Amino acid sequence: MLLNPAILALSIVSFVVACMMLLATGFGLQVVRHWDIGSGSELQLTMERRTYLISTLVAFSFMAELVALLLFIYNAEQISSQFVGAMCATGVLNVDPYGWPTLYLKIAIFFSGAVWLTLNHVDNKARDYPLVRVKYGLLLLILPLVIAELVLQTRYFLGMDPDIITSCCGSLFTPEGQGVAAELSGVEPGTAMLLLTVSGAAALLTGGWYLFQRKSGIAFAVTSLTTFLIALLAIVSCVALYIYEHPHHHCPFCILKEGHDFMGYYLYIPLFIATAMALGAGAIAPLRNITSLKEIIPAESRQLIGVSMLFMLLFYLVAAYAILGSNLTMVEVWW
Amino acid sequence: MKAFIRKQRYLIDFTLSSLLRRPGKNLGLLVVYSLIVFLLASVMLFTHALRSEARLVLADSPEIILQRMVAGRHDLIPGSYLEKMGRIRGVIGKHGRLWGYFYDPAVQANYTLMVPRDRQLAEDEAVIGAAIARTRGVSRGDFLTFRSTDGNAYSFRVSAILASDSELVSADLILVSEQRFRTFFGIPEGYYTDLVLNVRNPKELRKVAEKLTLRLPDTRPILRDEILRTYDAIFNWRQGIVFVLLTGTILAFVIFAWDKASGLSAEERREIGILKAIGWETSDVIRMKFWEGAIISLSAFLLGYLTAYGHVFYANAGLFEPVLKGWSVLYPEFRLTPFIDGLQLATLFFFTVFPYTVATIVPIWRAAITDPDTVMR
Amino acid sequence: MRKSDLFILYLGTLSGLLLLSLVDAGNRSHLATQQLAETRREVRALELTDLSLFTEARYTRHLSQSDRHTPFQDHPLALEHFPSGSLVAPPTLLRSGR
Amino acid sequence: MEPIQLHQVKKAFNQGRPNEFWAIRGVDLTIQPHRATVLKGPSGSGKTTLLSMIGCLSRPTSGRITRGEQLLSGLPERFMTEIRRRTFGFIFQQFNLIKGLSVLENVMLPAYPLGPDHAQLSRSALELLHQFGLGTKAESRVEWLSGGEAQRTAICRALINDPEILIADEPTANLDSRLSREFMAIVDGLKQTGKTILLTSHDPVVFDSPVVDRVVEMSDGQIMDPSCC
Repeated sequence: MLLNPAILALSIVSFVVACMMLLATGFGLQVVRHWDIGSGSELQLTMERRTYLISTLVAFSFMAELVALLLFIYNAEQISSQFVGAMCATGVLNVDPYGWPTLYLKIAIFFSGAVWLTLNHVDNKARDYPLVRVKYGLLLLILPLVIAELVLQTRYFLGMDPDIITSCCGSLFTPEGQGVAAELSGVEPGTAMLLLTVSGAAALLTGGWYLFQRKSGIAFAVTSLTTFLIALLAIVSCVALYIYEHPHHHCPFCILKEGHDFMGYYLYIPLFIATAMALGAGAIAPLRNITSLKEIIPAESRQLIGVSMLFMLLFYLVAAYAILGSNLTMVEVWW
Repeated sequence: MKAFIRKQRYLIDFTLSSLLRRPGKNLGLLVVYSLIVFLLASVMLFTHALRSEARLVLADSPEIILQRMVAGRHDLIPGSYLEKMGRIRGVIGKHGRLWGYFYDPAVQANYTLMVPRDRQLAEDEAVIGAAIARTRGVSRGDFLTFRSTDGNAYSFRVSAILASDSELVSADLILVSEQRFRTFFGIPEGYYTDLVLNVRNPKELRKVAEKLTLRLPDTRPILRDEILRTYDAIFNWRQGIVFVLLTGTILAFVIFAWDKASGLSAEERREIGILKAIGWETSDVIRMKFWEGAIISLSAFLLGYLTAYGHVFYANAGLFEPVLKGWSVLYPEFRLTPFIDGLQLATLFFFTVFPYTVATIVPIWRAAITDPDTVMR
Repeated sequence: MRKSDLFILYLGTLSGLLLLSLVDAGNRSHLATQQLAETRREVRALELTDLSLFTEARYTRHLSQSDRHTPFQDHPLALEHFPSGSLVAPPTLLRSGR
Repeated sequence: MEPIQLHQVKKAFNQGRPNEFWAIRGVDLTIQPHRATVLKGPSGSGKTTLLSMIGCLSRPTSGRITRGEQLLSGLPERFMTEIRRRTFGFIFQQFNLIKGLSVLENVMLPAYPLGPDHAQLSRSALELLHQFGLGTKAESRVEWLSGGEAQRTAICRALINDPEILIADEPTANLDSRLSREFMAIVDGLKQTGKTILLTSHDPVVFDSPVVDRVVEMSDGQIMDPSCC
C-alpha cells in the first residue's frame, strides 16, 4: 500500500462520489415510482424539488470525477520513481492488474456523465419533463460504474508495493521490467494513421449530414466514438512517437509533461470534449419524436454536433501539427 | 453565452452584498478555512521541496555501497574483500570508506566523523560542519578536544569549516585524517566501515549487485537508486501521515461548514422566499449559493496557499522547525528551494475545496426549495 | 464600480500572486542551481548518502546506512522507530539534562 | 391580452394528514385585462391563497388556471417561474424589500436571473425611481426609507421586468389613509398605461375607490356571489 496525499484525495473523492450517486439514485428511484406530472399534490411538488438536488449531485459528481481523472494520471506520473522499471505513468498503471481498469472506468464515468447531463438539460426545457423516468432509470446504470471504480481504485492503491529498501537485506532484487515497464506496443503506425483519417472523415461527414439534413444523429455519435477509440490508439502507436521524437516511446501520458510543451492537453482536451458532446447528441437523437421535445432536440443537437465537430477538427489540426512539426522521420519504419 | 456571463455577474453582485451584510460570521469562517489550507499547504510545500532537493542532491552519491554483515549486524569490512570480489564488468572504481559516529557529551550531540578522499589532512587537523561550529562556538584555528575509546584525549585544530551552502548534507560532519581516525576509534589497518563501488552505466547496477551477493555472501549492497527511491517514499509517506492526522481537522471543519450552511436564520430564509417570489428560480438560488461557497473557498484556498508559500520559503518554515528538530542538537540551517508542481496544487485543492463544497450541497438545496409563497403568508 | 468588478479584481490579484509564486519558485530554483551544484559536489567528493536532517540519534542520522543494522528504520515496518519515533515526545530527562 | 380564467380551482394544505385544510374550495373566476379587480374578504377567506395561485407562486391542488391558450396551473416550478417573472409584478403587504441592499439594487433584483445588460438595467431602474419620486434615494439603504417610500420602491421593483399584470396583497395594510389614497392614485396611473391590476384588501379606501372596476367578495374559500362573475 502506498500512502500519499494525492492517493488519499483520490480515495476520498471516489468514496464521496459513490455516496452522492447512491443518494441521487435512491431519490431518483422514488421519483420514478411516484412521478405524476399532472398532479398538483404536495408529494409531486416534493418530487419536483428533489430533482434539483439530484441534478446538482450528479453534475457535481461528474465534475469531481473529471478533475480526479487528471489527478490520477498526474499522481501515477509522480510516483513512478518509486517502482523499479516504471519510467512513467504507464509503468505505474501496470503495477497491478487494477490500474488500467480504474482508468477506463474513470473515462467511462466521464462520458456517461456527459450523456446524463445532456439528457437532463434537454428534459428541463420541456414543460412536461418527458424524460424523467428515462434519466433516473439511467442513474441505475451509472451507479455500478461508480461503485466498481471505487472498488477497483481501492484495490489498485492497496496493491501498490513500492520497491524500497526493506529492513533486512539492503538491496532487494525486484526483477526489472517484468511487466511493469512493458511498453504499449500498439498497431502499425501506418495502419493507425489510415484508420484515424478514415474515421475522422466519416465523423465529420455524418456530422455535416446532420447539420444539413437533420438526420442520423446516432450515426454521428457512433462514428465519433469510433474516432475517439482510434484516436487513442493512434496517439499511442504513432502521434506520441512524433512528439517524443523517439521511434519506440509509446507512452500516452508523457506527452502531458512540460518537456513536451504540454502537447497532451492540446490533444486530449479537444478529443474528450468532442466525444462527450457527440455522445450527448447521439443520446438525445432518438427522442425527437416526443411531442414536447420536437422543437428542442433539433436545436440542441445542432449546437452539440456543431461544437463537437469544431473540437474534433481542432484535435486533427493539433495532431497534424505534432506530426508535421516533428524532427522524427519514420519513413523507413512504415513505408 | 453573453447573457449567461451577465447573469453570473449579477449573482456575484448579490452574493457579495449578502456576504458583506454578515461580516462577522463569514469572516470567521474564512479565517478558520484559510488556516486549515495554510497548515496543509505548508506541510505539502515543505515536504515536497525537501524531497525534490534530496533527490537532486543525492543523485551524486556513490552508486553502490557494500556493507559486511556479521550475525545480522553491520561490521567492519576487511580491505581484502576488494580483491576477493574480483573483477566485475562495469565496475570502474572501488575503495574503502571510513566513517563513524561520535557522541559529544559536552553538547549532547552526535557527530559524524569521516575520512575524506578528496583532501589530505594533517594528523591533528579537522574540517567541521557549520552546525558544529555554531553549536560549539568554534571558528577556524580553534581546537576541539575529544576523548577517544582508549581513554586518551585528542585535540583537533579546526583548519576549515564546510560551506554553509551545503549544510543540508554536511551540518554534523567532522573530517579527519585516516591515521587519526584509526587511532581514535581503534580500527586496525586494512579494515573499513564499508566499501564503495563506482559503476558508470546505470543499467549494469543490478547485475553488479547480484554478482556481489553471490561472491561475497556475508555482505549487503545498497544501491543509490534504492536510497533515492526510499527517500521519495519516506517523504511521501510522512506527508500522507500528516494529512491523515489533519483529516480530523478537515472533518471538524466540514461539520462546521455544514452546520453553518444548514443553520439558516429566519431572516435568510425570508430573503430566499422574497427572491423566489419576485422571479428567481430554484436553480438561480442554488447558483447564487454556489457562488457564495466558491467565493469563500477560493479566497481561503488562495490566501492559505500564499501564506504557506511565504511561511515555507521566506520564513524558513519556522513553525515546523521544532517538530523537525525533535531531539537533535545539531540542526542544519538551510533555505529550501521552492519546487511546486500541478499535482501539489491539485491535491491541495481537492483536500480543501472539495469537502467544503460537498458539505454544503444538501443545505444549499434545502434553502433553495423554500416555498415562494411563504412571503405572502 | 460594481461589486462583481471588485470581486474579479480581488480574485485576479490573488491568482496573480499564485502565478507569481510559481514564477518566484522557478526563479529561486534557478538561482539555487549554483548552491545545489555546490552541495552535489560535496556529496560526490565526500561520498555522502543522506541528509543531515535527523541527527537526534545515530540510527536516524544515516537512514540508509544505519548502524542498527536495518537501513531505513523509517520504513513503516520498522516499528521500533516508526511511528512512535515521530509521535512520542522525547523523555523529559533528555530535554532537561543540559 | 387575454383574460385569466379559473376553473374549479381548489387548494389543500397538509394533504393526507390529520390537519388537512382546504383553503380554496372550488373557485370559478374570470379576470379581465386592463381592469383593476379587488378580492375582498375577511382574513382566512382564502383571498391571499387564491392570489398566489393566480400569480403562479403556488399550484392549485386541482382545477385549472388558464390565460388564453396557455395553461398556468400544473406546470413544473421551473416554467411557472418563467411565466411569473415575465407576466406578473408583485407588491407585498410587508413590502419585502431586502435589507442591506440599496434602493436601486432592490429594484433591479427581479431582473438578475434574466441577465440583461447592466448599464441598461440600472438606467431603466433609475427612470422608474425618478418617475415615483425616489430619484434621490437610489443609493440609500432600504432600512432608512419611510413606509410610503418603501412601498413605492416595492412598486418600482414590481415594474422592472415590465409585467402585464400587477398583483398586490393587502397593499394598504401598513399605510395611513393619506398614503393609501396616494397608492390608489398610483394604481390609477398604472391602469391608464394598460396594466391589469389585481388586489386583495379589506380596506374601504381600496374597494370603494373609483379606480376599482370590480370587487369580488370571498369567504371560506369560495366566492360569495357567483352570479357577479
